[in-house]
Amino acid sequence: MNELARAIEAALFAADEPMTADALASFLGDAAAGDVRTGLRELAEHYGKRGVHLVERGKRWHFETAPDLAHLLRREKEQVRRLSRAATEVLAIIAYHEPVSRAEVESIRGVQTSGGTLDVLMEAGWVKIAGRREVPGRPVIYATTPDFLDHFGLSSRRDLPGIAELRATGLLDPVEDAYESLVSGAESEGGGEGDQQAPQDASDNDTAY
Amino acid sequence: MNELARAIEAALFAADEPMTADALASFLGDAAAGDVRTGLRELAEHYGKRGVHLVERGKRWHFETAPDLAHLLRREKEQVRRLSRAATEVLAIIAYHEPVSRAEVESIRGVQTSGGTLDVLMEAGWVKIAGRREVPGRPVIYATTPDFLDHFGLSSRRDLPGIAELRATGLLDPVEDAYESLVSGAESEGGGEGDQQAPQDASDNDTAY
Amino acid sequence: MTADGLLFADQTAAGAAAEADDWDGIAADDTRDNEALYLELDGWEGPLDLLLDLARRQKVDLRQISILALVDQYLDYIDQAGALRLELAADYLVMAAWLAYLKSTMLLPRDEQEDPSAEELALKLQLRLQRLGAMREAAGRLMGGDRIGRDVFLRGNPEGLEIARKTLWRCDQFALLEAYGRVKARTAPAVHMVRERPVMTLDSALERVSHMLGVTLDWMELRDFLPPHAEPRLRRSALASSFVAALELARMGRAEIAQEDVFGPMRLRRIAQK
Repeated sequence: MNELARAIEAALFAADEPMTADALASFLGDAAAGDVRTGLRELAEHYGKRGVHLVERGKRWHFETAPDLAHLLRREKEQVRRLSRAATEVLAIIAYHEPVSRAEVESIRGVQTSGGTLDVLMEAGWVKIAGRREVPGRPVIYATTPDFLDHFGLSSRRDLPGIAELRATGLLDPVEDAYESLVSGAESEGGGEGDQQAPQDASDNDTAY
Repeated sequence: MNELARAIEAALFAADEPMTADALASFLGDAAAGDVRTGLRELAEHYGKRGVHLVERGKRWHFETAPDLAHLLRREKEQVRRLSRAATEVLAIIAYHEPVSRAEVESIRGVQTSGGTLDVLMEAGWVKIAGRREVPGRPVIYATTPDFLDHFGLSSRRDLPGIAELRATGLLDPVEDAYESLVSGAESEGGGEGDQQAPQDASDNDTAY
Repeated sequence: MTADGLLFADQTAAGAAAEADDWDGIAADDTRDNEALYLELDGWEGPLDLLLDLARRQKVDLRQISILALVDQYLDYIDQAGALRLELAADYLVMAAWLAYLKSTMLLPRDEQEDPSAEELALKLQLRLQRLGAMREAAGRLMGGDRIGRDVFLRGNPEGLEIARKTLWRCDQFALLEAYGRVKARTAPAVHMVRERPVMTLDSALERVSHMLGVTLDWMELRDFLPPHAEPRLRRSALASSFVAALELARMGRAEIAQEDVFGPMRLRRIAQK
């Protein structure tokens, strides 16, 4: 390997940006531009099959990693994670009530919502910021995205079952909490009747006195 | 050239910091660290006579331009931090004695070290706090970093210029230890004569003035 | 270390003496006048630094320097600075005093010396200078190495390696609906609504009871005053207000009340008006 080729190699390696053969020649002092061009071609050939290529782009030369290795250098490690319970709740509230501010989500959930939860939903691509509500403090409001509909197999938000339908499928039956199961015990006596029914039932019970 | 070598070459070319063989292996997915090490050695050999070298600095590998081409590249690229004399001395003392407390550095230099000197070295990333010495007062002790080896072109601390010789001649030992070994050395040379012998000679010579 | 290495070996002393003379001339050789000589004090970081420099000017191995010559040079130096009436840092003066003491004890006969001996002090000073000298030399070699950014250069514009850790979040429709149901059930408003109930007010009960009492003089059970086909809730209300109406009529002397047993049926009869 001749000295000029070594110098070209080092100069291009250390350069902040691609260089033309002329710029290289003048950078390397008294080198003839023709020799530099020859050197560049030899180097390009040497690197042709290596992990790094010497390439010419619009008369300017630079080193770059071999295109077929690009996947190695900018790899994405995907890991699948199940959405947390809290995040799922927040997502559901946004879907049912959108557009909705964080404070509104919290008041519906009855629990404080960490900012991280919304971040996760936005990272997942299911929730986006939909502007600000024109009230004092101008809170950010959130809405679901087309990706959300896609992922959950919905053609529109109107496909989301209503409260009555949720109740009919038993999805409003709280099961976790002992207290709640007591309440639901009373409710299920209503046997799938409407929203109004429950108080009626209660007064029926009254007649037993 | 095998695929692993190509991948190592490309990864180290693209990397913005030096990488250990282990880091490379894990970055390149399923590569065995041993294979990566073999690949690194082969690549280093391939680049040995080129304008760009593959070097190991404190177990981390990177590409850099060949030192003998410095004169060509230095002109525009010089970007080395200028160190004060005090800072270079402190750095050398830390590197050759590490881990070392500030008091120990000061006792070698015979002057107080201003906080700024250590700050500069830590800011440069060459010196770090390496814990505390378990003696009264628990002084903080300092040591050099991998970046230090990197910057000064050392493969390991064993590459510090002259360190083996300094160690062999006891010049890295504290004065008290050196004095003790000197006195006892003189003693044994004295062939069973008294403690006083060597100093006696010395004082005799003094009178020559 | 051999005897050669010790401070005051013969040839060392001779050499050092020569060097010391040499040094006297150095200031001139280096074309420094006294003032320039002094001004360099600023460049020395403390007395040890100055001593090391003076020792180096003896142009011998640091192991062979003459401490005695060194002391003289240092004291001369401080004298000169003093003559220029320049202020000296305290530690230079402390060192000067210490060196003057060291020199005086070195010149004393051995047996009059105290502990630690002058030789010990001198030797330790020499060892310190050696160590500082070694470190200074090492620093020079270190700085002279192939430094990144000065002698060797890294890739000018590395692309950088990137591992974009992307999380694919997973959730299904059922989980979504279940979550909403959970929220709704958990936070179903615990509102206590008072429904409008059919009631019979006290006024209407009073009117109704006194009207019905006016029809007959016989005892009637309170229950008979209630509207016969009313829904249960209205009956309960009517029962309560009719009872209060009965009490009110009795108070006004328009009716009398009788009850045979505790919790037995309550009966009511009109008192004929006189």
